[in-house]
Amino acid sequence: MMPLLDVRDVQAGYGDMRVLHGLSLHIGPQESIGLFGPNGHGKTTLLKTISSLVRPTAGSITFDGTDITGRKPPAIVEAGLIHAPQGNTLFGNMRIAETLELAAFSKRASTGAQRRLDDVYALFPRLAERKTQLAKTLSGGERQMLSIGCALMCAPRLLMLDEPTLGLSPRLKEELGAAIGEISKSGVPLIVVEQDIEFLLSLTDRLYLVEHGVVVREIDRASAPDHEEVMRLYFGEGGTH
Amino acid sequence: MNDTILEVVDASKHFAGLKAVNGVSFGVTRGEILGIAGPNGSGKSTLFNLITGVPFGPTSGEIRFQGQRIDRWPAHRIARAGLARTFQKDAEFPDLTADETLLICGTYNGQLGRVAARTRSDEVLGLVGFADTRRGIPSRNLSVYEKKQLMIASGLMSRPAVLMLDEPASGLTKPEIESLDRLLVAVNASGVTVLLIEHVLSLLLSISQRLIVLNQGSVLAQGNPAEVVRNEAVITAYLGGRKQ
Amino acid sequence: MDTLLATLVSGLVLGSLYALMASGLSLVWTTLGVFNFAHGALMMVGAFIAWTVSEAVGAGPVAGVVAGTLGAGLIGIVIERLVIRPFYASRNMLLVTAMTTLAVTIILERGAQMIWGPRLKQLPPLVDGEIRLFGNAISAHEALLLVAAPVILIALWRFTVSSKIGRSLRAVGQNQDSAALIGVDVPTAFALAFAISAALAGLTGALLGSIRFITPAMGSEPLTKAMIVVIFGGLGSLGSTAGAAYLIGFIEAFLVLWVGLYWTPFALFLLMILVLLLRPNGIFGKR
Amino acid sequence: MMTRNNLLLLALFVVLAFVPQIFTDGYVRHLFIIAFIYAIIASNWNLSLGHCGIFNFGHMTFFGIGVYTAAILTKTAGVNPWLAIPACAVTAAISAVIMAAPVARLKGIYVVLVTFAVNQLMVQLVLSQADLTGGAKGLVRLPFLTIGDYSFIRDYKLGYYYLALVLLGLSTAFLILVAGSPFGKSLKAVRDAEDYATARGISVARTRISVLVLSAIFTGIAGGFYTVYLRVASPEVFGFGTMSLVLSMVLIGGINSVLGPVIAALALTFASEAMAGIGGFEDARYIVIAVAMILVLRLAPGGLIQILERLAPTGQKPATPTRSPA
Amino acid sequence: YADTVKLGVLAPLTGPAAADGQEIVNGAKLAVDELNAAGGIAGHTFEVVVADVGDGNPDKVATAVERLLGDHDMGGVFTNYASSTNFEIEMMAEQDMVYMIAANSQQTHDIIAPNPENFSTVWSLTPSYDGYNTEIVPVIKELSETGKIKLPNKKVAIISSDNPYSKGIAEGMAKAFGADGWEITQNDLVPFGEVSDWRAFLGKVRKDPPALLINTDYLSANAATFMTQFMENPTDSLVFIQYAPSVPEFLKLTKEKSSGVVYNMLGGLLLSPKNPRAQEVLDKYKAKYNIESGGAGALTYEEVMIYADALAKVGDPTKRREVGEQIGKTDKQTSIGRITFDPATHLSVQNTDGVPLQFYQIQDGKRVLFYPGKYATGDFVQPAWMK
Ligand SMILES: Nc1ncnc2c1ncn2[C@@H]1O[C@H](COP(=O)(O)OP(=O)(O)OP(=O)(O)O)[C@@H](O)[C@H]1O
Ligand SMILES: Nc1ncnc2c1ncn2[C@@H]1O[C@H](COP(=O)(O)OP(=O)(O)OP(=O)(O)O)[C@@H](O)[C@H]1O
Ligand SMILES: [Mg+2]
Ligand SMILES: [Mg+2]
Repeated sequence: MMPLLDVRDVQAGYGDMRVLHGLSLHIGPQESIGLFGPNGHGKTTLLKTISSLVRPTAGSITFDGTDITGRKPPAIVEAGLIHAPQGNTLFGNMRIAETLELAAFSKRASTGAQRRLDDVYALFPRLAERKTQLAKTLSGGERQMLSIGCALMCAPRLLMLDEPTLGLSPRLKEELGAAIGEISKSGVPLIVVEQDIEFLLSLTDRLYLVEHGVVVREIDRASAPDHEEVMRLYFGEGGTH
Repeated sequence: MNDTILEVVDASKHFAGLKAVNGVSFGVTRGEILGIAGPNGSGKSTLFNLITGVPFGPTSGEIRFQGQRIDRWPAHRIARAGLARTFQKDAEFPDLTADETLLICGTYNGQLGRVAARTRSDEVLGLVGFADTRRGIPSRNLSVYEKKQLMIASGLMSRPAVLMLDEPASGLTKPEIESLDRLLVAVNASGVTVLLIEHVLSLLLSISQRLIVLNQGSVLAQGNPAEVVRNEAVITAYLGGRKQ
Repeated sequence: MDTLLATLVSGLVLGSLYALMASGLSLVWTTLGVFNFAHGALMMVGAFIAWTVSEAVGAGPVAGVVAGTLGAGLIGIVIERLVIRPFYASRNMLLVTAMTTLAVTIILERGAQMIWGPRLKQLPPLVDGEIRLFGNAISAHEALLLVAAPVILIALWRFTVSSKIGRSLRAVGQNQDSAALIGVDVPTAFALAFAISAALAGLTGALLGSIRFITPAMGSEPLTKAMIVVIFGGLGSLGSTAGAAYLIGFIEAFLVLWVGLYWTPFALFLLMILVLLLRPNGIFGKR
Repeated sequence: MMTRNNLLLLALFVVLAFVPQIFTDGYVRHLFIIAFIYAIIASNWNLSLGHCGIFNFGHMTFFGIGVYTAAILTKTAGVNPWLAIPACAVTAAISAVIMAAPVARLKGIYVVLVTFAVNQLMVQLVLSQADLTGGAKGLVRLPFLTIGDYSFIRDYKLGYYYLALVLLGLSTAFLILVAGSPFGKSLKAVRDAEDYATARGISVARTRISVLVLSAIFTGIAGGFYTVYLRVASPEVFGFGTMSLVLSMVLIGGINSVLGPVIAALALTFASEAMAGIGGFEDARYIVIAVAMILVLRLAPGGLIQILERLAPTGQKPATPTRSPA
Repeated sequence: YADTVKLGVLAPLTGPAAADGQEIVNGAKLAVDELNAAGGIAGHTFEVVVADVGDGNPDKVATAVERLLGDHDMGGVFTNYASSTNFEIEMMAEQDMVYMIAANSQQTHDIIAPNPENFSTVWSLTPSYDGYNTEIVPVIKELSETGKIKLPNKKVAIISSDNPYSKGIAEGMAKAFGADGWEITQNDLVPFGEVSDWRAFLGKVRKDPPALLINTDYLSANAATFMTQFMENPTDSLVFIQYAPSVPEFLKLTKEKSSGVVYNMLGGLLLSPKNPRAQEVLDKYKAKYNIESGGAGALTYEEVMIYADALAKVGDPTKRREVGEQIGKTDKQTSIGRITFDPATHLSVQNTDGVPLQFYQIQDGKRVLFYPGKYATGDFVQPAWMK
């Protein structure tokens, strides 16, 4: 069966510094995966490489059978490969509603935008209450909501979430987990980066442990690690702090 | 009264109609670790802002620190008086190394000379477990955890009375959270009162001696952490259906 | 009463001019966060191109204005490509692009001097004759500006606030990565914003070319005025730029009346400093 | 603390000390003197612009204040020029305090507007107070320097050369000291993370005021020396042309270093003068310099100093973001 | 023996005054080519070395001067003006460099007059500006008395630009008119530089129309704007504009609107059948460069020619002091009149027989010299806009 996304031997980095050293992974159709691993080992860089914010220096990325390596970001978005970035990366001087409306920018996202907007507001009522607030004045968690909301507005065929629960309250984290689960069930495969392995396991089918810019281990739901094991995963296999 | 080191009296912060913090009052006992929780946007970071004056003070209300009213002081003076805070969004001085960062924090906040600052740097870096080999690297090249360590260390340079941490565990891996846990306990044991905003419950509940939950800018509940998390209102507003 | 009306008319004319001068600068500043110090030089180039086409080639002032607008727009694209794009991700983008556009100013001004020589030139007005406004004579050409300036500003404002493309320009200015991640083509957006802005500069220059004299340095005074208008108005939006343009036009007209031509610039600068002291983000800027 | 850059600097000064032995005519020495003056202005400007990130376009105001202080003191008040030069530090510093009042509260591009406006106000003041400043006619026939019987004119500028070199040396030492001090480090802290800096007890406003004042001191002195050397004060010194020239020295040199602008000032002065002799190239030479600036910014964002460091990769490597994970 | 003497030319080749700069250089080259074609002077041929002074910033000027001074073959330096202060005169004098200058004679006067003996090599073609201040009063009086103009009142409105030239003249005129019993209804000042709107001032003028309206802003662009805006609603006033109408652009820009304007010139080209040399030089200039000279070029041409005469007497270009002294003894009919120098100020001498103050009126796009009568090429006529 042909994978939906196939990342093969990808190398990438910033300037002279290489971060990904030949990383490979794949997602089957209707499958979701999770990524975890120590900080600074290249998870975000991988997602950026897939969405073409970072150009790979070697390797290939295939999405739905087409080679998308080195395509421009708009083309990737148009293909439905959507990346909700990590952290507070928003348009500071835009209002919430403006931001969400704009997020349905690509051609494929412009159909059904209104419906998705309603969905986003239903998922995050907070955003609906604050439609005219400037993004830069939002609280940490509110920003996170807006960021995910934007990704949803893009009509993803494959959704990449980079630490989506960062700074969310336990309740919201749970709700978001449920919502992401719904999205995934509705047929949108996910790539989720998270440090909370339990959370990842509840959402995805397989996990990859990323260290030093390569995949060092693959874990499936059946072999879910316990606490001890998790600690070993971080410390044991070469990851030192 | 004597052991209340910081007191917030009826403090409010309004943004064009939005009451981000609305009539909050509480006291902090010298030497405790006080946890602060609450839904997103409930005003936790704003509360820190108005206490420390960075970047703004309260719209109304009083802040007392060690018996003095500080709510009209310029922010840098509040910092020098012994209130050290960290930021939710990672902050660093990207061009400065850890040593340089600590040097200026020691100079301006702690009125330390170069030698004294160096000695104190060694102490605080040891305390937060910052690797010696990383001391000469510009901060922008540090890892997330190292930046957090440095931000805490820089706050400790001046031997502050109170350390205020805004979601220090966010974005950290499990092992890192566990070291953070140990680190904060050690800092507290060295005599520093700690205020901790955190959504990572494992950390929050493991070290807080008291917990305040904010909701929509007001105090929803406060008291013993174990009791507070059983409070119905707190569960609905903040914890959700998760079993404790 | 007469003086008051005359002053109001004078303020209106000045305000329209300033609005025109500032519109393009404001576009790249409020959307991309780039301060284009070459904006004045682009006006100058637009005027020279218009003069060449209209007078040297003999195609007439309308063709000249069109050519000046398009020519400056093209140069704007080149400027973006060569001295803005390479610095998108730079940490000191504001400072570095300020410097590179200053360098472009030097290149354009000196280049114009080499191509067109130092002698003064002027374009015939687009429309001849005079028009009476509240009993004050203004040239028909200036009347044209009175109409053109608000139309252009309102169009630009609608464009950036309501249109999808316009919003995407603002998005790019605030966060390039996030903009790319929703499918905006960042380089194209930058180029587009610059092209529009430069074309507006060219248009302004070509229109100015029949009110003032076309010289290599003709852009520096409009640049100063545009800078005052844009910064004074605040980062907010084109709306505040328009407001600031007319406000400054009227203030200037009244200052001329009260303190005389000589002390007007002085009073204007002093006033500006005072206002910025009270409102550090401009008159219409948000705190 | 002898870093490689400081050694380089020392070497540079030793070489410069021998220049008058090689070039005995007034012309080349004059070029060096002008380059030294610009080096002082540029490197001091860099303190507020580069190190502290204050988008200050009013630095030439401090220079102009120096120019007019020296001119008025020597011409009108009859003060000995030796005393007038240091006095310029005082007046420039005072003007910096005044300018800092609005600047301390403003951010980014707003600072440009205010500093630019202050500059314009100064020009207009100078022009309008013609009784004191000579207005647009300027002040001429100012007294020249003497030591005992030794007069600084008709010595093919030997005396002025060494005086300028000494001033540049003092200014550079001063800047190295400032940049290396905790205050110097705090400039970068304020520049990059204002809130964090405030939360660590640094007063942003006070830092900005101080840095403007510190950067004005030697700039004022340079202005005073300029006047005493050329024996003229005229309002062109506030002009936009000089400003953009000096600004390009700062950027070509490298906005984070002390040495960079000094080297750029020397390089640009001589490069531009070399081209000045070419007939019909008068405008083109400005274009060449502008293009050079764009190229330097593109190829070496850290400026000439970065190129020099790359060429001579001895000693410790400059901190580049190379880091292996973990 | 034959060698090449270098002649330096200081000129603003870049910046706002570049048009003047070009003329200055052209004028010098015109003279040098002519001299060389005639076989040089005393066995010496000449070569022009140009130094740009840009915007007149002192260090740029000083650097340009040093560059010229540093060249040991430099015989003399020529300019119209190089800085606003003329401070470079001292640098030249210290090196005994022959320096011939034209404009800004007030500054030249102030530098040289206290110790003329120290400046034996520095000479100014332009006479003292005093004539500008005072002579307009008797000229207007004469026009009025001879019935050539009907003045509705004895009021004058003056506006000036804040530069020493314009301001000095405006102040001098105000004084002279006041002394003659005129009422000064306006005495305004605009900042130096581009002025795009004179309407505020003109508005005040229109409220109380004076018989005479004077603008001493010499920038031709400003003056043209002034004239255009005045003509939007002219008053019954004679318009006098300092210097600017002599610049070719002024006519080109104002076209028929400037017909009737009066201006005067000190040390400008004296274009009159009585002084054929001016036309001669202009024709040569036009023949060589295919463009009209506004006067600056001719001045530099004359400077070089005066130098050449002096060199012919001394023979040795390295004896610059002697050359300078010979220049001081010049008595020559040039395109600006007969030049002799005042040893007390080193300025040329102004009077009807020397360098005259010429009054012109623009009539149908032509310049008519109507005063002094000795050189007149036509008569003053009352401007059409006056009743
Ligand atoms: N824009 C950038 N320029 C230079 N280096 C960068 C940049 N972004 C990230 N890096 C570096 O690349 C390495 C990998 O970073 P990346 O963000 O991919 O890690 P991560 O696994 O996502 O970590 P985290 O869990 O902290 O998000 C780190 O060393 C980081 O410092
Ligand atoms: N400058 C501001 N202007 C307007 N509203 C603001 C501003 N700063 C904060 N707010 C609003 O005030 C509320 C409280 O924000 P605050 O950052 O204190 O929340 P928080 O409790 O820290 O949330 P989180 O857990 O998500 O970080 C939020 O709704 C936020 O949008
Ligand atoms: Mg990451
Ligand atoms: Mg918060």
